Amino acid sequence: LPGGGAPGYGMQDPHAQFAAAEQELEMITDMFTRLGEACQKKCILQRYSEEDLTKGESVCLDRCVSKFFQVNKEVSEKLTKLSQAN
Amino acid sequence: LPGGGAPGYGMQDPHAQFAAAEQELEMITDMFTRLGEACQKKCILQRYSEEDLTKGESVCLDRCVSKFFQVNKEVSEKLTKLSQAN
Amino acid sequence: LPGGGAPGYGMQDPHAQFAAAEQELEMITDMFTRLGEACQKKCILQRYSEEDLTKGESVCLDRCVSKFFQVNKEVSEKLTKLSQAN
Amino acid sequence: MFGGYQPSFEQQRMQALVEQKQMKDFMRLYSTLVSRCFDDCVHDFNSKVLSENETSCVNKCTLKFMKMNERIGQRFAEENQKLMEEQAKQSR
Amino acid sequence: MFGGYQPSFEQQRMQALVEQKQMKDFMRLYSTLVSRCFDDCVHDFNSKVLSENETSCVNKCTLKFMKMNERIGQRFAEENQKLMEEQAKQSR
Amino acid sequence: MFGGYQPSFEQQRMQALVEQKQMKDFMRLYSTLVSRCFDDCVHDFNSKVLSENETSCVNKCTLKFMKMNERIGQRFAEENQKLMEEQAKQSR
Repeated sequence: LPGGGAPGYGMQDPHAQFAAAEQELEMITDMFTRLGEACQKKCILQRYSEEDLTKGESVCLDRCVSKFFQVNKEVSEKLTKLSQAN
Repeated sequence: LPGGGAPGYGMQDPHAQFAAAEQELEMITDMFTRLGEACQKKCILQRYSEEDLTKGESVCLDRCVSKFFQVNKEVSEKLTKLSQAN
Repeated sequence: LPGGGAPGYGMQDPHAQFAAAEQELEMITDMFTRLGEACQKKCILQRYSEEDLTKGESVCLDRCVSKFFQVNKEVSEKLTKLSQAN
Repeated sequence: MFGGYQPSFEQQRMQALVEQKQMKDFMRLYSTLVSRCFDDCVHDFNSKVLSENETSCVNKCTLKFMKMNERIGQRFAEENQKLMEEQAKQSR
Repeated sequence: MFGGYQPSFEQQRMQALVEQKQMKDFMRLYSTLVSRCFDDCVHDFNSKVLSENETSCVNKCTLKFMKMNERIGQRFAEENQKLMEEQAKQSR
Repeated sequence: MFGGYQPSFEQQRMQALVEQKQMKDFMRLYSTLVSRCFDDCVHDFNSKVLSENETSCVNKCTLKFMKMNERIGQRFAEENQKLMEEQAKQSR
Protein backbone atom coordinates (compact mmCIF):
# COMPACT_ATOMS: atom_id res chain seq x y z
CA LEU A 1 0.00 0.00 0.00
CA PRO A 2 1.47 3.43 -0.36
CA GLY A 3 5.10 3.01 -1.31
CA GLY A 4 6.30 -0.21 -2.97
CA GLY A 5 5.30 -0.16 -6.62
CA ALA A 6 2.57 2.44 -6.14
CA PRO A 7 2.74 5.51 -8.40
CA GLY A 8 2.90 8.09 -5.57
CA TYR A 9 0.04 10.32 -4.47
CA GLY A 10 -1.17 11.83 -7.76
CA MET A 11 -4.73 11.41 -9.04
CA GLN A 12 -3.85 7.95 -10.32
CA ASP A 13 -3.50 6.09 -7.05
CA PRO A 14 -6.38 4.64 -5.07
CA HIS A 15 -6.03 7.05 -2.14
CA ALA A 16 -6.68 9.97 -4.44
CA GLN A 17 -9.44 8.01 -6.19
CA PHE A 18 -11.22 7.48 -2.90
CA ALA A 19 -10.71 11.08 -1.95
CA ALA A 20 -12.28 12.18 -5.24
CA ALA A 21 -15.22 9.81 -4.86
CA GLU A 22 -15.67 10.97 -1.28
CA GLN A 23 -15.70 14.58 -2.38
CA GLU A 24 -18.32 13.95 -5.02
CA LEU A 25 -20.53 12.26 -2.46
CA GLU A 26 -19.84 15.14 -0.09
CA MET A 27 -20.84 17.65 -2.76
CA ILE A 28 -24.13 15.93 -3.52
CA THR A 29 -24.94 15.61 0.17
CA ASP A 30 -24.11 19.23 0.84
CA MET A 31 -26.38 20.31 -2.03
CA PHE A 32 -29.17 18.09 -0.73
CA THR A 33 -28.86 19.53 2.79
CA ARG A 34 -28.96 23.09 1.49
CA LEU A 35 -31.86 22.36 -0.81
CA GLY A 36 -33.76 20.88 2.14
CA GLU A 37 -33.15 23.95 4.25
CA ALA A 38 -34.06 26.31 1.43
CA CYS A 39 -37.28 24.55 0.46
CA GLN A 40 -38.43 24.09 4.04
CA LYS A 41 -38.00 27.83 4.52
CA LYS A 42 -39.86 28.63 1.29
CA CYS A 43 -42.69 26.10 1.48
CA ILE A 44 -43.45 24.94 5.02
CA LEU A 45 -45.16 27.96 6.53
CA GLN A 46 -47.81 26.75 8.94
CA ARG A 47 -45.47 24.23 10.41
CA TYR A 48 -46.84 21.83 12.91
CA SER A 49 -50.58 22.20 13.15
CA GLU A 50 -50.75 18.82 11.48
CA GLU A 51 -48.29 16.03 10.83
CA ASP A 52 -49.01 15.59 7.13
CA LEU A 53 -47.77 17.73 4.29
CA THR A 54 -50.66 19.77 2.92
CA LYS A 55 -51.41 19.65 -0.80
CA GLY A 56 -50.04 23.18 -1.14
CA GLU A 57 -46.83 22.34 0.69
CA SER A 58 -46.27 19.26 -1.45
CA VAL A 59 -46.69 21.11 -4.73
CA CYS A 60 -44.48 23.93 -3.49
CA LEU A 61 -41.74 21.44 -2.53
CA ASP A 62 -41.80 19.85 -5.99
CA ARG A 63 -41.46 23.21 -7.73
CA CYS A 64 -38.85 24.33 -5.23
CA VAL A 65 -36.61 21.35 -6.04
CA SER A 66 -37.06 21.95 -9.76
CA LYS A 67 -36.15 25.63 -9.47
CA PHE A 68 -33.18 24.86 -7.23
CA PHE A 69 -31.73 22.65 -9.94
CA GLN A 70 -32.31 25.38 -12.52
CA VAL A 71 -30.46 27.87 -10.34
CA ASN A 72 -27.67 25.32 -10.00
CA LYS A 73 -27.49 25.09 -13.77
CA GLU A 74 -27.46 28.87 -14.29
CA VAL A 75 -24.69 29.33 -11.74
CA SER A 76 -22.67 26.50 -13.20
CA GLU A 77 -22.92 27.88 -16.73
CA LYS A 78 -22.07 31.41 -15.57
CA LEU A 79 -18.96 30.20 -13.77
CA THR A 80 -17.87 28.18 -16.78
CA LYS A 81 -18.20 31.28 -18.97
CA LEU A 82 -16.26 33.34 -16.44
CA SER A 83 -13.42 30.85 -16.26
CA GLN A 84 -13.20 30.71 -20.06
CA ALA A 85 -13.11 34.51 -20.29
CA ASN A 86 -10.04 34.66 -18.03
CA LEU B 1 -2.35 -2.31 7.93
CA PRO B 2 -5.04 -3.38 5.47
CA GLY B 3 -4.15 -6.46 3.51
CA GLY B 4 -2.13 -9.37 4.87
CA GLY B 5 -4.33 -11.41 7.16
CA ALA B 6 -6.83 -8.60 7.69
CA PRO B 7 -10.50 -9.46 7.09
CA GLY B 8 -11.14 -6.79 4.47
CA TYR B 9 -13.06 -3.57 5.01
CA GLY B 10 -16.18 -4.75 6.85
CA MET B 11 -17.16 -3.49 10.31
CA GLN B 12 -14.71 -5.95 11.89
CA ASP B 13 -11.47 -4.36 10.86
CA PRO B 14 -9.77 -1.53 12.72
CA HIS B 15 -10.28 1.04 9.95
CA ALA B 16 -14.04 0.63 10.20
CA GLN B 17 -13.79 0.58 13.99
CA PHE B 18 -12.03 3.92 13.98
CA ALA B 19 -14.49 5.29 11.50
CA ALA B 20 -17.37 4.24 13.74
CA ALA B 21 -15.77 5.72 16.86
CA GLU B 22 -15.02 8.90 14.96
CA GLN B 23 -18.62 9.16 13.83
CA GLU B 24 -19.92 8.75 17.34
CA LEU B 25 -17.63 11.52 18.56
CA GLU B 26 -18.73 13.59 15.58
CA MET B 27 -22.39 13.04 16.45
CA ILE B 28 -21.97 14.09 20.06
CA THR B 29 -19.99 17.16 19.05
CA ASP B 30 -22.54 18.14 16.46
CA MET B 31 -25.34 17.85 19.00
CA PHE B 32 -23.37 19.90 21.49
CA THR B 33 -22.73 22.64 18.93
CA ARG B 34 -26.39 22.79 17.99
CA LEU B 35 -27.51 22.78 21.59
CA GLY B 36 -25.15 25.66 22.30
CA GLU B 37 -26.55 27.68 19.40
CA ALA B 38 -30.15 26.90 20.35
CA CYS B 39 -29.77 27.75 24.03
CA GLN B 40 -27.81 30.92 23.39
CA LYS B 41 -30.62 32.06 21.11
CA LYS B 42 -33.30 31.14 23.67
CA CYS B 43 -31.61 32.34 26.87
CA ILE B 44 -29.01 35.05 26.29
CA LEU B 45 -31.12 38.07 25.48
CA GLN B 46 -29.40 41.14 26.89
CA ARG B 47 -26.09 40.01 25.62
CA TYR B 48 -23.07 42.00 26.51
CA SER B 49 -23.99 44.64 29.02
CA GLU B 50 -22.00 42.60 31.50
CA GLU B 51 -19.52 39.79 31.23
CA ASP B 52 -21.15 37.43 33.75
CA LEU B 53 -24.15 35.23 33.19
CA THR B 54 -27.12 36.65 35.09
CA LYS B 55 -29.03 34.40 37.46
CA GLY B 56 -31.91 34.32 34.98
CA GLU B 57 -29.67 33.35 32.08
CA SER B 58 -28.05 30.58 34.11
CA VAL B 59 -31.35 29.02 35.14
CA CYS B 60 -32.65 29.31 31.59
CA LEU B 61 -29.55 27.55 30.21
CA ASP B 62 -29.98 24.65 32.66
CA ARG B 63 -33.61 24.15 31.68
CA CYS B 64 -32.79 24.59 28.04
CA VAL B 65 -30.25 21.74 28.10
CA SER B 66 -32.72 19.55 29.96
CA LYS B 67 -35.49 20.21 27.43
CA PHE B 68 -33.13 19.72 24.50
CA PHE B 69 -32.36 16.20 25.74
CA GLN B 70 -36.07 15.51 26.14
CA VAL B 71 -36.70 16.60 22.57
CA ASN B 72 -33.84 14.36 21.50
CA LYS B 73 -35.52 11.46 23.29
CA GLU B 74 -38.95 12.15 21.75
CA VAL B 75 -37.50 12.35 18.26
CA SER B 76 -35.45 9.21 18.74
CA GLU B 77 -38.46 7.21 19.99
CA LYS B 78 -40.66 8.52 17.19
CA LEU B 79 -38.13 7.50 14.53
CA THR B 80 -37.75 4.07 16.11
CA LYS B 81 -41.53 3.58 15.97
CA LEU B 82 -41.61 4.75 12.36
CA SER B 83 -38.87 2.35 11.29
CA GLN B 84 -40.62 -0.55 13.02
CA ALA B 85 -43.91 0.30 11.32
CA ASN B 86 -42.29 0.02 7.90
CA LEU C 1 3.71 3.60 6.87
CA PRO C 2 2.28 2.68 10.28
CA GLY C 3 4.03 -0.24 11.94
CA GLY C 4 7.57 -1.29 11.08
CA GLY C 5 10.04 1.15 12.56
CA ALA C 6 7.53 3.98 12.87
CA PRO C 7 7.35 5.72 16.25
CA GLY C 8 3.63 5.10 16.88
CA TYR C 9 0.84 7.65 16.53
CA GLY C 10 2.13 10.57 18.63
CA MET C 11 2.64 14.06 17.18
CA GLN C 12 6.00 12.94 15.79
CA ASP C 13 4.79 10.61 13.10
CA PRO C 14 3.69 11.70 9.63
CA HIS C 15 0.04 10.75 10.12
CA ALA C 16 -0.24 13.20 13.01
CA GLN C 17 1.78 15.76 11.03
CA PHE C 18 -0.67 15.59 8.18
CA ALA C 19 -3.58 15.75 10.56
CA ALA C 20 -2.13 18.90 12.12
CA ALA C 21 -1.46 20.53 8.76
CA GLU C 22 -4.96 19.59 7.65
CA GLN C 23 -6.45 21.15 10.75
CA GLU C 24 -4.59 24.38 10.25
CA LEU C 25 -5.86 24.59 6.68
CA GLU C 26 -9.33 23.74 7.96
CA MET C 27 -9.13 26.52 10.54
CA ILE C 28 -8.10 29.15 8.02
CA THR C 29 -10.82 28.04 5.61
CA ASP C 30 -13.45 28.07 8.32
CA MET C 31 -12.45 31.59 9.31
CA PHE C 32 -12.56 32.71 5.71
CA THR C 33 -16.02 31.25 5.20
CA ARG C 34 -17.34 32.93 8.33
CA LEU C 35 -15.73 36.23 7.44
CA GLY C 36 -17.34 36.05 4.02
CA GLU C 37 -20.77 35.43 5.53
CA ALA C 38 -20.34 38.17 8.12
CA CYS C 39 -19.12 40.82 5.68
CA GLN C 40 -21.74 40.00 3.06
CA LYS C 41 -24.38 40.48 5.75
CA LYS C 42 -22.84 43.76 6.93
CA CYS C 43 -21.92 45.31 3.58
CA ILE C 44 -24.00 44.01 0.69
CA LEU C 45 -27.39 45.58 1.25
CA GLN C 46 -28.89 46.41 -2.12
CA ARG C 47 -27.94 43.05 -3.45
CA TYR C 48 -28.55 42.34 -7.05
CA SER C 49 -29.69 45.46 -8.79
CA GLU C 50 -26.34 45.44 -10.52
CA GLU C 51 -23.61 42.88 -10.95
CA ASP C 52 -20.69 45.06 -9.86
CA LEU C 53 -19.70 45.94 -6.35
CA THR C 54 -20.53 49.59 -5.69
CA LYS C 55 -17.80 51.87 -4.37
CA GLY C 56 -19.55 51.90 -0.99
CA GLU C 57 -19.76 48.13 -0.83
CA SER C 58 -16.09 47.77 -1.74
CA VAL C 59 -14.90 50.17 0.95
CA CYS C 60 -17.20 48.52 3.49
CA LEU C 61 -15.79 45.07 2.63
CA ASP C 62 -12.21 46.28 3.13
CA ARG C 63 -12.98 47.74 6.54
CA CYS C 64 -15.03 44.71 7.46
CA VAL C 65 -12.11 42.36 6.84
CA SER C 66 -9.81 44.62 8.81
CA LYS C 67 -12.17 44.76 11.78
CA PHE C 68 -12.78 41.02 11.65
CA PHE C 69 -9.07 40.42 12.10
CA GLN C 70 -8.98 42.87 15.00
CA VAL C 71 -11.82 41.02 16.69
CA ASN C 72 -9.91 37.79 16.09
CA LYS C 73 -6.89 39.32 17.82
CA GLU C 74 -8.92 40.59 20.79
CA VAL C 75 -10.58 37.22 21.30
CA SER C 76 -7.28 35.39 20.98
CA GLU C 77 -5.56 37.62 23.55
CA LYS C 78 -8.50 37.37 25.94
CA LEU C 79 -8.50 33.58 25.79
CA THR C 80 -4.73 33.49 26.33
CA LYS C 81 -5.12 35.64 29.42
CA LEU C 82 -7.95 33.43 30.67
CA SER C 83 -5.93 30.26 30.24
CA GLN C 84 -2.97 31.78 32.06
CA ALA C 85 -5.18 32.91 34.96
CA ASN C 86 -6.36 29.34 35.54
CA MET D 1 -8.09 1.24 -13.33
CA PHE D 2 -6.47 0.16 -10.08
CA GLY D 3 -3.30 -1.41 -11.53
CA GLY D 4 -1.91 -4.07 -9.24
CA TYR D 5 -4.92 -4.08 -6.91
CA GLN D 6 -7.62 -6.72 -6.81
CA PRO D 7 -10.87 -5.07 -7.84
CA SER D 8 -12.87 -6.89 -5.18
CA PHE D 9 -10.69 -5.42 -2.46
CA GLU D 10 -11.12 -1.92 -3.81
CA GLN D 11 -14.82 -2.43 -4.27
CA GLN D 12 -15.17 -3.48 -0.65
CA ARG D 13 -13.36 -0.37 0.38
CA MET D 14 -15.53 1.84 -1.81
CA GLN D 15 -18.63 0.24 -0.35
CA ALA D 16 -17.38 0.85 3.18
CA LEU D 17 -16.91 4.49 2.17
CA VAL D 18 -20.49 4.72 0.92
CA GLU D 19 -21.82 3.12 4.10
CA GLN D 20 -19.86 5.49 6.30
CA LYS D 21 -21.19 8.38 4.28
CA GLN D 22 -24.77 7.16 4.63
CA MET D 23 -24.36 6.80 8.37
CA LYS D 24 -22.88 10.28 8.54
CA ASP D 25 -25.73 11.70 6.46
CA PHE D 26 -28.30 10.05 8.65
CA MET D 27 -26.64 11.51 11.72
CA ARG D 28 -26.60 14.96 10.18
CA LEU D 29 -30.26 14.60 9.26
CA TYR D 30 -31.02 13.46 12.78
CA SER D 31 -29.30 16.33 14.54
CA THR D 32 -30.86 18.82 12.10
CA LEU D 33 -34.25 17.36 12.94
CA VAL D 34 -33.72 17.56 16.69
CA SER D 35 -32.46 21.12 16.67
CA ARG D 36 -35.14 22.31 14.28
CA CYS D 37 -38.01 20.80 16.25
CA PHE D 38 -36.50 22.12 19.48
CA ASP D 39 -36.22 25.61 17.96
CA ASP D 40 -39.75 25.63 16.65
CA CYS D 41 -41.58 23.92 19.49
CA VAL D 42 -39.89 24.88 22.76
CA HIS D 43 -40.28 28.46 23.92
CA ASP D 44 -41.00 28.29 27.63
CA PHE D 45 -38.17 28.00 30.15
CA ASN D 46 -40.16 28.42 33.33
CA SER D 47 -40.03 24.66 33.68
CA LYS D 48 -37.39 22.05 32.98
CA VAL D 49 -39.92 19.50 31.72
CA LEU D 50 -41.52 19.48 28.25
CA SER D 51 -45.20 20.45 28.41
CA GLU D 52 -47.85 18.36 26.65
CA ASN D 53 -48.18 20.98 23.94
CA GLU D 54 -44.44 21.00 23.35
CA THR D 55 -44.30 17.22 23.17
CA SER D 56 -47.18 17.10 20.71
CA CYS D 57 -45.51 19.78 18.58
CA VAL D 58 -42.24 17.84 18.56
CA ASN D 59 -44.02 14.71 17.39
CA LYS D 60 -45.79 16.48 14.55
CA CYS D 61 -42.60 18.29 13.64
CA THR D 62 -40.72 14.99 13.44
CA LEU D 63 -43.30 13.40 11.17
CA LYS D 64 -43.62 16.45 8.95
CA PHE D 65 -39.86 16.75 8.65
CA MET D 66 -39.48 13.10 7.63
CA LYS D 67 -42.25 13.38 5.05
CA MET D 68 -40.78 16.55 3.66
CA ASN D 69 -37.39 14.95 3.51
CA GLU D 70 -38.71 11.91 1.71
CA ARG D 71 -40.53 13.99 -0.88
CA ILE D 72 -37.55 16.24 -1.50
CA GLY D 73 -35.34 13.15 -1.72
CA GLN D 74 -37.49 11.66 -4.49
CA ARG D 75 -37.52 14.88 -6.51
CA PHE D 76 -33.80 15.36 -5.92
CA ALA D 77 -33.03 11.87 -7.21
CA GLU D 78 -35.15 12.46 -10.32
CA GLU D 79 -33.55 15.82 -11.09
CA ASN D 80 -30.07 14.44 -10.41
CA GLN D 81 -30.77 11.57 -12.79
CA LYS D 82 -31.83 13.99 -15.53
CA LEU D 83 -28.72 16.07 -14.93
CA MET D 84 -26.42 13.06 -15.26
CA GLU D 85 -28.09 11.95 -18.46
CA GLU D 86 -27.63 15.42 -19.96
CA GLN D 87 -23.98 15.48 -18.95
CA ALA D 88 -23.44 12.02 -20.42
CA LYS D 89 -25.01 13.18 -23.67
CA GLN D 90 -22.82 16.28 -23.83
CA SER D 91 -19.58 14.41 -23.18
CA ARG D 92 -20.18 12.00 -26.08
CA MET E 1 -11.12 -7.33 19.49
CA PHE E 2 -8.41 -6.32 17.06
CA GLY E 3 -7.09 -9.77 16.15
CA GLY E 4 -3.43 -9.68 15.27
CA TYR E 5 -2.88 -6.13 16.46
CA GLN E 6 -1.22 -5.14 19.71
CA PRO E 7 -3.79 -3.39 21.87
CA SER E 8 -1.36 -0.70 22.98
CA PHE E 9 -0.81 0.28 19.36
CA GLU E 10 -4.51 0.58 18.69
CA GLN E 11 -5.02 2.48 21.91
CA GLN E 12 -2.39 4.99 20.91
CA ARG E 13 -4.15 5.46 17.64
CA MET E 14 -7.53 5.88 19.30
CA GLN E 15 -6.05 8.43 21.65
CA ALA E 16 -4.55 10.36 18.74
CA LEU E 17 -8.03 10.36 17.20
CA VAL E 18 -9.56 11.80 20.37
CA GLU E 19 -6.86 14.47 20.58
CA GLN E 20 -7.39 15.48 16.96
CA LYS E 21 -11.09 15.69 17.61
CA GLN E 22 -10.58 17.88 20.68
CA MET E 23 -8.31 20.20 18.73
CA LYS E 24 -10.88 20.37 15.95
CA ASP E 25 -13.68 21.09 18.43
CA PHE E 26 -11.68 23.82 20.06
CA MET E 27 -11.03 25.40 16.67
CA ARG E 28 -14.71 25.24 15.81
CA LEU E 29 -15.58 26.79 19.15
CA TYR E 30 -13.01 29.49 18.56
CA SER E 31 -14.21 30.47 15.12
CA THR E 32 -17.83 30.42 16.30
CA LEU E 33 -16.84 32.76 19.10
CA VAL E 34 -15.01 35.18 16.81
CA SER E 35 -17.77 35.36 14.26
CA ARG E 36 -20.50 35.70 16.87
CA CYS E 37 -18.78 38.51 18.76
CA PHE E 38 -17.99 40.22 15.48
CA ASP E 39 -21.63 39.94 14.39
CA ASP E 40 -23.00 41.25 17.66
CA CYS E 41 -20.46 43.98 18.44
CA VAL E 42 -19.30 45.52 15.17
CA HIS E 43 -21.81 47.64 13.26
CA ASP E 44 -19.93 50.70 12.09
CA PHE E 45 -17.88 50.61 8.91
CA ASN E 46 -17.01 54.28 8.66
CA SER E 47 -13.64 53.39 10.14
CA LYS E 48 -11.29 50.46 9.71
CA VAL E 49 -10.27 50.44 13.37
CA LEU E 50 -12.30 48.98 16.24
CA SER E 51 -13.75 51.70 18.47
CA GLU E 52 -13.39 51.52 22.25
CA ASN E 53 -17.03 50.55 22.59
CA GLU E 54 -16.63 47.76 20.08
CA THR E 55 -13.50 46.46 21.78
CA SER E 56 -15.20 46.47 25.17
CA CYS E 57 -18.21 44.67 23.72
CA VAL E 58 -15.96 42.01 22.18
CA ASN E 59 -14.26 41.41 25.50
CA LYS E 60 -17.53 41.00 27.38
CA CYS E 61 -18.88 38.84 24.58
CA THR E 62 -15.84 36.55 24.80
CA LEU E 63 -16.14 36.11 28.55
CA LYS E 64 -19.89 35.58 28.46
CA PHE E 65 -19.59 33.05 25.64
CA MET E 66 -16.96 31.06 27.52
CA LYS E 67 -19.02 31.03 30.70
CA MET E 68 -22.13 30.00 28.80
CA ASN E 69 -20.19 27.29 27.08
CA GLU E 70 -18.79 25.97 30.33
CA ARG E 71 -22.20 25.85 31.97
CA ILE E 72 -23.84 24.15 29.00
CA GLY E 73 -20.92 21.73 28.87
CA GLN E 74 -21.49 20.68 32.47
CA ARG E 75 -25.22 20.15 32.00
CA PHE E 76 -24.60 18.36 28.71
CA ALA E 77 -22.16 15.96 30.36
CA GLU E 78 -24.66 15.23 33.17
CA GLU E 79 -27.54 14.62 30.79
CA ASN E 80 -25.37 12.51 28.51
CA GLN E 81 -24.29 10.44 31.51
CA LYS E 82 -27.93 9.84 32.49
CA LEU E 83 -28.76 8.86 28.92
CA MET E 84 -25.94 6.33 28.76
CA GLU E 85 -26.95 4.77 32.06
CA GLU E 86 -30.54 4.40 30.83
CA GLN E 87 -29.37 2.81 27.60
CA ALA E 88 -27.09 0.44 29.52
CA LYS E 89 -30.02 -0.54 31.73
CA GLN E 90 -32.29 -1.19 28.74
CA SER E 91 -29.75 -3.32 26.90
CA ARG E 92 -29.29 -5.64 29.86
CA MET F 1 11.76 15.68 10.20
CA PHE F 2 10.19 12.55 8.73
CA GLY F 3 12.82 10.00 9.81
CA GLY F 4 13.01 7.09 7.38
CA TYR F 5 10.78 8.73 4.78
CA GLN F 6 11.93 10.31 1.56
CA PRO F 7 11.08 14.01 1.65
CA SER F 8 9.86 14.03 -1.91
CA PHE F 9 7.32 11.33 -1.12
CA GLU F 10 5.98 13.27 1.84
CA GLN F 11 5.92 16.46 -0.18
CA GLN F 12 3.82 14.78 -2.83
CA ARG F 13 1.45 13.65 -0.17
CA MET F 14 1.25 17.10 1.36
CA GLN F 15 0.55 18.58 -2.04
CA ALA F 16 -2.23 16.09 -2.66
CA LEU F 17 -3.68 17.18 0.68
CA VAL F 18 -3.60 20.83 -0.36
CA GLU F 19 -5.22 20.04 -3.70
CA GLN F 20 -7.98 18.04 -2.04
CA LYS F 21 -8.55 20.93 0.33
CA GLN F 22 -8.75 23.42 -2.53
CA MET F 23 -11.24 21.26 -4.36
CA LYS F 24 -13.28 20.93 -1.18
CA ASP F 25 -13.17 24.68 -0.62
CA PHE F 26 -14.28 25.36 -4.15
CA MET F 27 -17.18 22.97 -3.74
CA ARG F 28 -18.18 24.62 -0.50
CA LEU F 29 -18.00 28.02 -2.17
CA TYR F 30 -20.06 26.72 -5.04
CA SER F 31 -22.85 25.28 -2.95
CA THR F 32 -22.93 28.41 -0.79
CA LEU F 33 -23.29 30.46 -3.94
CA VAL F 34 -26.11 28.34 -5.34
CA SER F 35 -28.10 28.30 -2.12
CA ARG F 36 -27.60 32.00 -1.48
CA CYS F 37 -28.68 33.07 -4.96
CA PHE F 38 -31.62 30.70 -4.79
CA ASP F 39 -32.65 32.13 -1.40
CA ASP F 40 -32.37 35.72 -2.55
CA CYS F 41 -33.78 35.46 -6.07
CA VAL F 42 -36.49 32.80 -6.09
CA HIS F 43 -39.71 33.62 -4.27
CA ASP F 44 -42.50 32.46 -6.54
CA PHE F 45 -43.64 28.84 -6.52
CA ASN F 46 -46.68 29.15 -8.74
CA SER F 47 -44.53 27.83 -11.56
CA LYS F 48 -41.82 25.19 -11.76
CA VAL F 49 -39.75 27.18 -14.26
CA LEU F 50 -37.47 30.11 -13.43
CA SER F 51 -38.93 33.42 -14.66
CA GLU F 52 -36.80 35.86 -16.67
CA ASN F 53 -36.51 38.13 -13.66
CA GLU F 54 -35.36 35.27 -11.46
CA THR F 55 -32.80 34.15 -14.02
CA SER F 56 -31.44 37.68 -14.38
CA CYS F 57 -31.23 38.03 -10.60
CA VAL F 58 -29.34 34.72 -10.31
CA ASN F 59 -26.82 35.88 -12.91
CA LYS F 60 -26.18 39.19 -11.17
CA CYS F 61 -26.03 37.43 -7.83
CA THR F 62 -23.41 35.01 -9.15
CA LEU F 63 -21.21 37.78 -10.51
CA LYS F 64 -21.55 39.92 -7.42
CA PHE F 65 -20.78 36.99 -5.15
CA MET F 66 -17.63 36.12 -7.09
CA LYS F 67 -16.41 39.71 -7.05
CA MET F 68 -17.13 40.03 -3.35
CA ASN F 69 -15.32 36.78 -2.73
CA GLU F 70 -12.30 37.86 -4.72
CA ARG F 71 -12.05 41.17 -2.91
CA ILE F 72 -12.44 39.60 0.51
CA GLY F 73 -9.88 36.98 -0.49
CA GLN F 74 -7.28 39.64 -1.31
CA ARG F 75 -7.84 41.50 1.95
CA PHE F 76 -7.85 38.23 3.88
CA ALA F 77 -4.52 37.20 2.39
CA GLU F 78 -2.98 40.58 3.23
CA GLU F 79 -4.22 40.53 6.81
CA ASN F 80 -3.18 36.93 7.24
CA GLN F 81 0.29 37.79 5.98
CA LYS F 82 0.58 40.64 8.50
CA LEU F 83 -0.56 38.32 11.28
CA MET F 84 2.03 35.69 10.42
CA GLU F 85 4.82 38.26 10.31
CA GLU F 86 3.82 39.54 13.75
CA GLN F 87 3.74 36.03 15.15
CA ALA F 88 7.14 35.27 13.64
CA LYS F 89 8.52 38.43 15.25
CA GLN F 90 7.10 37.52 18.65
CA SER F 91 8.42 33.98 18.61
CA ARG F 92 12.00 35.14 18.00
